[in-house]
Amino acid sequence: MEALLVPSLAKIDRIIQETPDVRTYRLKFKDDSISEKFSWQPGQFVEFSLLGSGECTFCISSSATRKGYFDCSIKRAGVVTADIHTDLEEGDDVGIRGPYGNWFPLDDIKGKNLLFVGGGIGLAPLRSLIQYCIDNRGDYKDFTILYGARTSADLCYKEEIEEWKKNTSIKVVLTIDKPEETWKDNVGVVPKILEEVVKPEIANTKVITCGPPIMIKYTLQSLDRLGFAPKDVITTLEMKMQCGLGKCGRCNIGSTYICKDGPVFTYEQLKALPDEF
Amino acid sequence: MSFSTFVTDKDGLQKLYEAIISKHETYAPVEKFGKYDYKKVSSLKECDPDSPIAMTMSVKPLFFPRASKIMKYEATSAGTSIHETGQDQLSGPRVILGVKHCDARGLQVLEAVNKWDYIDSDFLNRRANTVIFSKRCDKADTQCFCTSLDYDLENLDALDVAVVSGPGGKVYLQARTEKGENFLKENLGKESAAGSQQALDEMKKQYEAFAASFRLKMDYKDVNEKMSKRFDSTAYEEATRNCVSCNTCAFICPTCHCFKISDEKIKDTGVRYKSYDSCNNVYFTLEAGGHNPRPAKYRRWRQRSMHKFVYYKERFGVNLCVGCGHCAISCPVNISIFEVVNHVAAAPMEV
Amino acid sequence: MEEVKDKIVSIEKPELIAPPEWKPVIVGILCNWCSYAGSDLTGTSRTQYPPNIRIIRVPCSSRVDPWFIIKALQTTADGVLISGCHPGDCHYISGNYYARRRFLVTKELLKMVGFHEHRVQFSWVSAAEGAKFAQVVKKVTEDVVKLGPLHLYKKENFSK
Amino acid sequence: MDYSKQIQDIAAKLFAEGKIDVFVGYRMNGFDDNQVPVVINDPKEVPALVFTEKSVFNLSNYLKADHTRNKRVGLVVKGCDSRSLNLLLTESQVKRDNLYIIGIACEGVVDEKGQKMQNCIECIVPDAVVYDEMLGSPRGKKDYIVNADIAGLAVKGLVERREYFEEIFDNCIRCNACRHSCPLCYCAKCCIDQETATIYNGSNTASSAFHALMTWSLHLAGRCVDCRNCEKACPSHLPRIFCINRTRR
Repeated sequence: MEALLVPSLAKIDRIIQETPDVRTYRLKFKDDSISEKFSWQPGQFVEFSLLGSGECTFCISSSATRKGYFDCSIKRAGVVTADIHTDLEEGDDVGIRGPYGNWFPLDDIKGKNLLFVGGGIGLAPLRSLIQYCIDNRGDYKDFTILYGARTSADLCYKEEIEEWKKNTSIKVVLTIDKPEETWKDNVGVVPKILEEVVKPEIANTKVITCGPPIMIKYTLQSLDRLGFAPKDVITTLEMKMQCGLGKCGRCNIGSTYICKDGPVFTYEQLKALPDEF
Repeated sequence: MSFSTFVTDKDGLQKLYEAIISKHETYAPVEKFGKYDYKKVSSLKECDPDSPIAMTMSVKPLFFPRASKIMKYEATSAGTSIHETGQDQLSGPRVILGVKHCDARGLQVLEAVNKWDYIDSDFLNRRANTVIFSKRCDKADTQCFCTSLDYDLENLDALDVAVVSGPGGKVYLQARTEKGENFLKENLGKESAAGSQQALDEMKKQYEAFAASFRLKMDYKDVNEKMSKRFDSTAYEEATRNCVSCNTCAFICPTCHCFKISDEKIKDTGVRYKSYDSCNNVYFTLEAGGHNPRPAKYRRWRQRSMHKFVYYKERFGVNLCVGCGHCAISCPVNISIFEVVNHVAAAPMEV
Repeated sequence: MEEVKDKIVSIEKPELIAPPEWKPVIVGILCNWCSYAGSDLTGTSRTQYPPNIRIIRVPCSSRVDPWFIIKALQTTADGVLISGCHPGDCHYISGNYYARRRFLVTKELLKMVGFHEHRVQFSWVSAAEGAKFAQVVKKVTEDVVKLGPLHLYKKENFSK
Repeated sequence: MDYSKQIQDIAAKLFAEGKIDVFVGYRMNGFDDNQVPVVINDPKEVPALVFTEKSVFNLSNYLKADHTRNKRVGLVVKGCDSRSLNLLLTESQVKRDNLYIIGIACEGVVDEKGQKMQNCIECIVPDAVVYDEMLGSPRGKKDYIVNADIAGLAVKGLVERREYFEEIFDNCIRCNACRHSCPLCYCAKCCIDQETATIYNGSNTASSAFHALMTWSLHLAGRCVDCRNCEKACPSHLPRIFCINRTRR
């Protein structure tokens, strides 16, 4: 068991400051043989350890279709993430275990319209899937990304969003909560924009959403109002996790282990779980 | 497959124990400050295999240590390196004497969670490499309720050799597994005789007397169903109002298996440990962002009792609670999971 | 018999014998205003004192949480020296009185659980007492050398 | 020493007059003659209240719990309990106006085996020091006696003491029950639970136990009221009072 909990070393290739409190760490394994074996699906997560400070769970925010590296976007929140932000520099070593968890139902969404609804750092797990889908663009129909943040400074992946905007086959809708002078896009919270601006097609559409709990709550309500079936709404959950192996019991909700049976759930599955998250 | 039963007397048992201790790595309950804990022993005098159940700690730490090292690391300017701590060095089978039946059952139950998906080979290896000598209780403690639960205590096969006291100072040694059978045959002296039908009858009688001595009896059959229906019941709050959230119950429970991972670092080197944690702890589910799914005491209690009686059964098909009553005995305010569960199961349904 | 005498033995754990090359590690936690300046003076006046001490500067001796002492003893230190301003001379008026009270309790407790009382020492050294500082360090080092290496309640696997 | 009737009457009266929301007392545990604390907010449960020499647990511990925070509370205190309550009052953890305190002129409580508790034999102030109503006849202050065990340990040699305490720290399972059942440990987040406490960090080793118990003892130095809630709560039955008592002055 202890052997399963030992991380492998990875090197920080690049650090990208996304917003004042979010940084993206581009990682490469030091050992090439691990690097070759390491493959993941969009939606899976890794245990990222800063040796000496502890372990944290982060989703992989890049797609396996872009080879040779993987990204973790980390928001400064607790003690370990604060240490990660202050201590780590490009070229430093960190420990990585994983990938763990399930992934977005890639087969189910094939041939469907896709609507991504993200808020704040919640775009990170979606980005993995977005990249995957862009790389396999032929498999999917309409492609809409709705992304909101508190202020324009809090929008992650700005460069990449610009690229997506240039891509004519993708519809990108950005929004921020409060008006700003230089801001030309939409203003308003995500659920409102979803109903008033995006006006998604209901039939043959899958919605993939992730964001802060309060956003998820209202987005799910407005998706309900728009008439989406709960099984067509996919989200990823966050719980405090430590082992990622289904042993430590921390992420238990009912008889479900979020780290093994999740973190990706459909709204239908979520409804069946006890109200404890 | 049936296994053999041997008859001996107290002296014979002592001799057997002594022989085992001299030959194998042996663990047995050792008294310290009035409490028995399983420790490595080098002579029979140090330990007491007949220790009272109420005063004996669980045998779990021998399989799932209170703190185990995951790895050591070094991070200097020259580079980072990680050293795995590796597997236990095993030299022949180890023997544990005087294990309580409920405790042994606890180990069997824990196998399920350690075997699914990622396999905890350390736990399973330790289990495979251990010969468990039990001691069947003659009388139930005030907080025990093991006979009420979903396992057959009388013919439990979680242990290798059951030691049962019979009338007139006789002692029965019954092998329950192949490992136990072989071990007994190797180590028993000549004076012990193979048991007859009479021995089995007397063991049964002893069990019946033991089963009759229980104060607590649970109507187990539909407890799971009742509890899952009463998820939102206020009964949890009522039954656990005087809990002081001290975590003792989880630390001494033979089946609690939640753990945490923590780093200890001094300058450039450090060790990562895996150690016990308790779901009754406020910080157990507290996330870095400040969100806590279970901030209130009764919600943590609900998680604990539901996990013991409902969730684990849903997932792995066995009841996690083994009814040893240790939590109630050690609890400073004597809250028994038995009472909580019964209180909830008997509560009126929420509309 | 001669051989036994030469061995470096820890006073708390006589069964453990240290290697002959053992050198004590002493953590000195000094107040910024008096003792640290005092140690500075020792240096500038070229007075020699044992090199076993590792100095940590704190704003005031009352900044010294008992945790610092416990942490030092649990990791690498064989002895701890805490030094502050003379009573009444505290830069923050009454800081060192708090420190004194806290320190008495800590020392009593450490003594109780089996540390030799010379493992942790307290002294008052003012900024002008460079010679005294050298003396104090010398005394502490000699004491700790007599006591031998510390093995009590150490964090595992941390070599010196 | 049986004040069950009086306490029931007072509690019923307080509930009837609307003076309290919660009452903290003792009830029988339902299977033998030992008692458990009970937190009641329904006057119907009042008849279950008891108080005898088996009422061991220090109820002022419950004043830090959610059930009683910012509520008007009635509670029963013995001599030692009232001392810890007094400390909570001086340290501004509870409001005196919110409390209705039934003080007991305590004659000493007994443990599970029926023997008088060691701390009751050595108790200096057995009467409640802070109360709204006093039950029993106060007997005044007694002379200070040093705990015999501690005095015995203090004269022992260094190595013996070390061996004794090493055993304690080895047997500690680090459940923190002592801390949680201590009425004076009211911090919202204990310093040893802080993630920034890198030296400690919660691993369950003996050296962590040493660290935790030391810190705990030091934080209680001069504050401990000798109620021995910690010893009652300890699942390993460790005599941890040694650590603290030594630091009392």
